[in-house]
Amino acid sequence: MKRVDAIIRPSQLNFVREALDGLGYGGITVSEVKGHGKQRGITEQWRGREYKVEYLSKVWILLVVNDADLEKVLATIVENARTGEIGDGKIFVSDVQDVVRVRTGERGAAAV
Amino acid sequence: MKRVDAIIRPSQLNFVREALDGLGYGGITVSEVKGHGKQRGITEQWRGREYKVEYLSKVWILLVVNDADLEKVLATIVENARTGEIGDGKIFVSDVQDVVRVRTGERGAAAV
Amino acid sequence: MKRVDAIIRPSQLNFVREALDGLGYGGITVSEVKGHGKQRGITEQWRGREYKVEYLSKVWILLVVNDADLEKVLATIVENARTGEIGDGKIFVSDVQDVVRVRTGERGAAAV
Amino acid sequence: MSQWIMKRRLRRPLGMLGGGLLAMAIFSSAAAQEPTTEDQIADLVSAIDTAWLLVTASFVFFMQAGFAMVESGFVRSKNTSNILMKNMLDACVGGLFFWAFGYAIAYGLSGDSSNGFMGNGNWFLNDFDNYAFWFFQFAFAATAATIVSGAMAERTKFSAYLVYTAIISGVIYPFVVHWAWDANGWMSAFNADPFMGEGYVDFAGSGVVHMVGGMAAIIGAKVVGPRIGKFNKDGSANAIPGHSITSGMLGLFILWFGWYGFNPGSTLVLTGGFAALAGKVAVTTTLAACAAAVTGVVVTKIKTGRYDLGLVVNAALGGLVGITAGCATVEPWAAVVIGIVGGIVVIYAVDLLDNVLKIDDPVGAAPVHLFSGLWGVIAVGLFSSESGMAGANGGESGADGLLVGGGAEQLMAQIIGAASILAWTGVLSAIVFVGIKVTMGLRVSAEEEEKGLDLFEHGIDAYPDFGPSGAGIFSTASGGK
Amino acid sequence: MSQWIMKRRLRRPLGMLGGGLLAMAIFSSAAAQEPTTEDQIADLVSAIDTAWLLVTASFVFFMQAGFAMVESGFVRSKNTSNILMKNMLDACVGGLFFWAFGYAIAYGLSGDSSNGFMGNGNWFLNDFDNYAFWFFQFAFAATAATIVSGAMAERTKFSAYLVYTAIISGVIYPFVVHWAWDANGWMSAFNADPFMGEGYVDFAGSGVVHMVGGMAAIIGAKVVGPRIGKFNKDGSANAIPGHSITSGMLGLFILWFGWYGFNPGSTLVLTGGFAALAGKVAVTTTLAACAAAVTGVVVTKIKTGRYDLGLVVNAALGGLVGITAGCATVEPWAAVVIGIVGGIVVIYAVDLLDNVLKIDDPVGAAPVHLFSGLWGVIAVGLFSSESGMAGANGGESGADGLLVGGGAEQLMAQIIGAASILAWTGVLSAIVFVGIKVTMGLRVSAEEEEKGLDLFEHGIDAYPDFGPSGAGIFSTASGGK
Amino acid sequence: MSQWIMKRRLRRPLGMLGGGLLAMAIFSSAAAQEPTTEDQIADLVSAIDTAWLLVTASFVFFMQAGFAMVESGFVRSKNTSNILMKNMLDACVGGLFFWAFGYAIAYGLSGDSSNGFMGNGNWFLNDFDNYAFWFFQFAFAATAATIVSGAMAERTKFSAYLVYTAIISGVIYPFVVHWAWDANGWMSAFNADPFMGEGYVDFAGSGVVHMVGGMAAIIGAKVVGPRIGKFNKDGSANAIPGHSITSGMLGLFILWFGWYGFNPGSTLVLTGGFAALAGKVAVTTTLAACAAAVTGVVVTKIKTGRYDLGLVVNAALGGLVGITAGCATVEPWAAVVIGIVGGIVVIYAVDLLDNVLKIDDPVGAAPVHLFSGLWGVIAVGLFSSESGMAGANGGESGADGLLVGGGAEQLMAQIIGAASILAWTGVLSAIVFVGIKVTMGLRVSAEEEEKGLDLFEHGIDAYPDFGPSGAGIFSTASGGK
Ligand SMILES: Nc1ncnc2c1ncn2[C@@H]1O[C@H](COP(=O)(O)OP(=O)(O)O)[C@@H](O)[C@H]1O
Ligand SMILES: Nc1ncnc2c1ncn2[C@@H]1O[C@H](COP(=O)(O)OP(=O)(O)O)[C@@H](O)[C@H]1O
Ligand SMILES: Nc1ncnc2c1ncn2[C@@H]1O[C@H](COP(=O)(O)OP(=O)(O)O)[C@@H](O)[C@H]1O
Repeated sequence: MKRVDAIIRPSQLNFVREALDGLGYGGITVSEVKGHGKQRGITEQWRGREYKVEYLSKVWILLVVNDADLEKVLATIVENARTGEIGDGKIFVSDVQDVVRVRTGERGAAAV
Repeated sequence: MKRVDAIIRPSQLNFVREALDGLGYGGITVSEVKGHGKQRGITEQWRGREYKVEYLSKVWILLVVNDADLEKVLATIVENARTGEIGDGKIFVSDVQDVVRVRTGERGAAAV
Repeated sequence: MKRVDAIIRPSQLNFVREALDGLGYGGITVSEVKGHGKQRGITEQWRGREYKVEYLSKVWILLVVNDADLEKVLATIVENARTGEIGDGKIFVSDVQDVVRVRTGERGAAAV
Repeated sequence: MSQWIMKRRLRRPLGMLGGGLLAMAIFSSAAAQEPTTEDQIADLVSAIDTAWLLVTASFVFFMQAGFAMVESGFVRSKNTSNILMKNMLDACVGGLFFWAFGYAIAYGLSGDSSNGFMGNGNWFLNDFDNYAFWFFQFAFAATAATIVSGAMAERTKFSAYLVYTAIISGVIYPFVVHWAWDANGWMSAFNADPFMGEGYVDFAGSGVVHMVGGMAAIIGAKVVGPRIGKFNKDGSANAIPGHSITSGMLGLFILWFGWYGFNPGSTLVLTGGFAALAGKVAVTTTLAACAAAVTGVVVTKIKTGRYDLGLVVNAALGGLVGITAGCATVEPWAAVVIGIVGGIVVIYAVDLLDNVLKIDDPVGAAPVHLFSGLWGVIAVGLFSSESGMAGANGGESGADGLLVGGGAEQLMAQIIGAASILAWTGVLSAIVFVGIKVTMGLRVSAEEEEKGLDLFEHGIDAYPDFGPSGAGIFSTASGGK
Repeated sequence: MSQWIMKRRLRRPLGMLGGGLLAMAIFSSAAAQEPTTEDQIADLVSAIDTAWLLVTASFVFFMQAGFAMVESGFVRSKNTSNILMKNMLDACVGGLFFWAFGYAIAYGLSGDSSNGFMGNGNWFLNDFDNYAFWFFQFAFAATAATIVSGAMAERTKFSAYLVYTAIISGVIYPFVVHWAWDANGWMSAFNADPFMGEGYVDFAGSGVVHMVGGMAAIIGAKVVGPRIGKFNKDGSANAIPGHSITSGMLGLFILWFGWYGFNPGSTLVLTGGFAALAGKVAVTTTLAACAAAVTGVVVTKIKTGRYDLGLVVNAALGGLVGITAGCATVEPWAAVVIGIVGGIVVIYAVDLLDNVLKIDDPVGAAPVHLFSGLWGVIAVGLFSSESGMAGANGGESGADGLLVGGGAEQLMAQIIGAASILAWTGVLSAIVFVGIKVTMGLRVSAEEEEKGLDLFEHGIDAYPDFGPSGAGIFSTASGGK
Repeated sequence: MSQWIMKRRLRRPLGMLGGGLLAMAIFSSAAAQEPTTEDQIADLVSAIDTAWLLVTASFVFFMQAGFAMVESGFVRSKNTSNILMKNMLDACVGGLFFWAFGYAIAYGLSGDSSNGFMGNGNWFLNDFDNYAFWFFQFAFAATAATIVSGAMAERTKFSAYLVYTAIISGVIYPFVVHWAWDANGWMSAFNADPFMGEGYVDFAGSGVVHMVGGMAAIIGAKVVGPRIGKFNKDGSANAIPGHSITSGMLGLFILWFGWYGFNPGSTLVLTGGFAALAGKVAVTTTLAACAAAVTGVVVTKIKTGRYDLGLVVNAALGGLVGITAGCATVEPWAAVVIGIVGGIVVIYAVDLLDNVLKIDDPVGAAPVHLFSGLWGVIAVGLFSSESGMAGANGGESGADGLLVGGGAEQLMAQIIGAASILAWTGVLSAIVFVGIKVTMGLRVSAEEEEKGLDLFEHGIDAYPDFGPSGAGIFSTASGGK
């Protein structure tokens, strides 16, 4: 099983989620995070004085999938999260040893 | 060392944490996230018009444990996070190569 | 490629980020989380009655780096996140199988 | 007067030139029928007294915003929309019922049908033209009704709430008003032959308004039961923090501001020598509130080691409630004393509810309105000065309070009055709440309580898009392609 | 009077002793030149009428805060700073333009230059000393202007907004005021020879203020186009939830409070017998608002299965807007009816905009101010009682409304008046908005709209450091070593 | 008058029938002792003047809510509870000290003991019955005191704050009031023989109230030192964003509303011809605020490229503070000029503090109240018209301001007055703040400052349960099994 951590633009979340739904992958966990890569933060001002907000709002998607589905999922995310501008984000893939479904106690691939 | 990422119901967090405390595991990191698995979001309304909130509030627990303690920890989480209804959540287990305690610089199992 | 999950004090974030910037690592994702380790929460009060907030505010830093840079990064984080008091936090290191840059579709080390 | 009004058409904007000379122009131009000096003075009396009632009643109405802010700030954010809407509808449902029945019971007058127990007449404002007075009384009725929602917050069904709020403002409260404030009321100080010499003295309603609201609140909170998680199995109480100190403090400021309508406005008129009294009332109100808040700071610091904001808000309100009965009849120094005691009463009443009575009152409505209200009623019998009594409630000779050289008679009158109000309100509201409970149900389901009343009853979070990127990203049909 | 004023220097604090006896002291001490009873009464008339105008105008001004809270609560947090600032500048820009031109067009008078179409004179308040009246009119002008910002929220350029708000309060609105309220206005009920018998009757401005604001709002919203994501490709509408129900509800309370200045204050004077009228207006205003809010609760519950807060806020405002024209001329029972209908009108007008007209009005400005305003104007022709008409608008005999035994004449007058206002405002604001669109641009870029107007126009989040640890940790130069 | 009051018992509700005819009923029924027309007029004068004072004082009191909202919105959320509580206690502690000492020093009068330097008498309101006047003065004293808390926000010990706020409202401020506004004050325009012809003219207190507050604020901010992170090692200043623009803007609206009590209410009476003056004051106040806000928009747009909300809020307040001294004596066009300059003064004073003086004033209290207050005092000497001076401050002939054709004498009087106020306040508050610093300590620990004063002093977050699921899930004893 693979763990997919994708950091994407908030504005793309709905497209990504809908596309993943189309693949039949229901399980997803998301959270608002801040980040910067090549694209740096923005300058705001407070009572006339500027300051730098070093990060931009991003969405972190956590998705655990079976190995066979990995590439399809990656492609789907990339396709729907991409705008072509700097700041589109990154996807990190790592191994998962085990999965437990809390409700039933099922383990492994069946629990994904 | 193992990394345990558990996505559970907010209402169960206190029970899980207390039970883990009982095991003697102090270190825990939690965050509010949104998610959906089989259980889908809810319908809200704004000025008379409905809209779908696709996610439900969940809590993400990050817990790094020594290998020997893994099963005990998993069982404890499952037991205390379970309500038996759809939406109870999932636990993902993966390997951790190294741990560093920032205060002391200790590494490895000793730092967990 | 390695994944670095660091849980540190909010007050140290700026120092850590600036130091990492100095290393030339631009990509970083951060989020506010709650946690406790050896250092336990605090007692607040509401209309005269005390209650325990079990967690303290922490910042979670996610950083994916190439293997060669790992130790430098760890050292930088430890140095800048450390205050010497209980509650300084932990760093967890794990393997990453793959990285995808959403904008370009690049994979692997080149995408980090 | 119709000729004067007639002139308005021609003169509305013109007449304003010169700054308020309109009416003079009217007078002087109506040469054919020159108004007499008596007419002119009667017109001025009507103008100033009406202005006073309308402005102070508006202040009192604005207290609805204050209650809404305090109550919503003191509950969790998952129940915020619900309590806000309850606060708003208190006034609305209350207004309609007070129009239909409430006023008729309180002050209604048609022939000789009014008696010591209830008024009768002016139902639906029939045969009625004293509008400013109705407006003032409406604002008071809305206040009495709104107190209850806070004590029963976070678990009471919305439909049940609509029923009880109508009954309180339309029935329970108006009877008490009649007894205590109508010229025919059996315990009224305005009765031609007041009981126990001076009658039950409650200038602006520590008892009539606040105790009624507070008593219904405590009964309601008892009948509906505590929130899940409020009490542990061993009976000890937990803190359940609210969601916004900012809202709570803003609410206190608005309420305090509104109190300058509530208390001084209760002179009802300013002419006839009452202007000086209104001024005095503003001062006693101020001093009691200041003293109570400072007392709250000192007591919570000693008791908890910290300056507790929630309790200080409650304490300040306790000072305001406490002075409400006696604001016209006590001297400024006594207002300070009443405020100090009021603040202390509130803080220890909060403990009493949590630790002894085991009643869950999320916002402290009962400590503030019932306990400090009762203190205020009693304080009239302790601190009223002879001249204060004479000035405020008429009578060539008022009785001194017990602690300022007088006898216990006024104190007895206060106790009898308070007991009557508590018994009436307690019994009736128990009937209402239990009746609702066994018929339509008073409380939401445990699941709804856990997930929040906002979602179930209203389908909405109170802060649906809060935060820089907003929560909109988590929903669809609100930003799709 | 100069001798009286002269005395102030010597007596300011001294004279206050004894509670308001200053002026008496002045009178009695000015032995050399004893003021006559007539002088004294004229002085009192001026004092009470001015006090009434100043206090009620302040209430009306405070409605700016109410609009700001409702509008900001109903938009997403990324556009909150922007709408708050627009609300504030409505009053400021409007105030300056109303000073320069607006008042002159509405009520200006210099010799015979005023005609049925526009006033002329007192530009920049030249040759003018009726300050309290100006202040009251300014507060009304600011209200008309502020309505528009809500309907065009979340996508309108700040600079474009500055231009149109100046034109509305400085030009478009003042003409309507002149027509309807000035003694020379062609459709004014205050005209010496009113058209159609009694003229167009709009006591406090359902048409003059609210329809003007609402009409400009709907035109503006149409011209600027819907927010990204509001309508789907198939034309169906999406919900775009705002960020704070708390702000929205606080805004409603403030607006309602302010309405007690808006409507009762529109008597302009209290002397000359108008005090009773002001009292009645307070009551009809209250009952309409209560009825509309309760109607909103019932209708949304039936329609959506839930007690919808946003719509209930809109409905309550609809009741207030609806009663504004007829508050002085209808009886209390009719106020309840007007409120009920007003609430329903608003709720279905929201659907109309979303489903039929496809106009995106984030806060419901058009349903509330345009649709319910129109209802209010018409209701005058349906429900006004003969005595109400006589009392409020002068004339020995007023016409009854159609549904209370009168003929259709007043109704016709109302329809003609409303149509004139709508045509004037609609055409002019279309010219203004289209003009802005083709020249300086009316709308922000898609990127700015998506990221929020706060960031682009103002460089700030509305809640830059919200939360226990604050957002400060994510920025530099705000907590470095 | 006692017979009139006596009647109240019998008539309270009855007498109200017919709309304000109560007092007439009283008059006419008191046949045995028919009041004379003189008595009736005296009663009316007292009623209207008292009503004016009470209502405007309530508006001024409500400014406390405005200050609380602006200050809390402009600080970080970790210090929000703390600043809210300080704002509330300003009024409370201030009220008690003003009752005990403050009023006595300002206006106290017993025999001949009052002199040019201080009043003497009416300590603890002994031998006093001019309650409405005290209430008005209390509201002003609370304003002066509350200004300081903002400048010293986010780092000042709560106990230290309690001490200094008592001293400011109980001692420092009252002396200035005595000098400038009491009939015996050495620089008072109400002095029988005013210094420099007309005396120091400060109609509603740009100097007496705002400069005192602003001067104490800047001294306090200097003595307590900047917040951690405000200044870099190279001395450059950082931005430390506050937590809620919504609160800040709401606060501005409330303050502006309250100013309609502050300035027009400073006529103190409406009879004796002062009604027209009050109207004029409302207009000049409005125009100055409007002009200042628009100036703020223009200047910040030019200076920073964006429409800066925080500075515009400050600028608008600067306009209000600036017009406060001259609101009665300048013409409307001059009010616009004063507003424009006031807005500019504030914006550049913010830079001055940050870049030159290196004083950390989180909310801009000194720029608004000290700098624009000083501008307001001086503007009186520049723009006051002869008729304005005569009307507002008595005297058959007032002096023209320097820029409107007069000489420099009034300007000199203003400068001497301002210098005296600044010297007195500066020296005394330096002594107080340094005294506190070396004894009980003025500042919290660095750890407390970093983690927030809310947690340490009050044990609470300002938003303990904010968010849909609330923060309750992170705590125990608030929802256990
Ligand atoms: N090495 C990394 N480790 C952790 N997060 C990263 C890393 N690189 C990028 N990110 C995350 O991805 C987001 C987008 O990165 P960015 O470099 O701007 O994308 P792109 O390369 O497409 O322009 C960043 O805001 C950050 O949250
Ligand atoms: N494959 C997955 N990847 C990431 N998160 C998941 C996945 N499956 C479930 N989740 C998380 O777990 C939560 C509960 O999932 P759900 O399927 O409703 O639980 P259950 O299977 O017990 O009914 C979801 O809201 C989501 O946050
Ligand atoms: N085993 C663990 N798993 C997950 N998070 C942990 C673990 N141990 C510590 N943490 C996180 O690190 C933070 C600091 O831990 P703590 O033990 O107080 O640090 P220290 O050991 O330096 O005193 C905690 O608040 C928690 O968020």
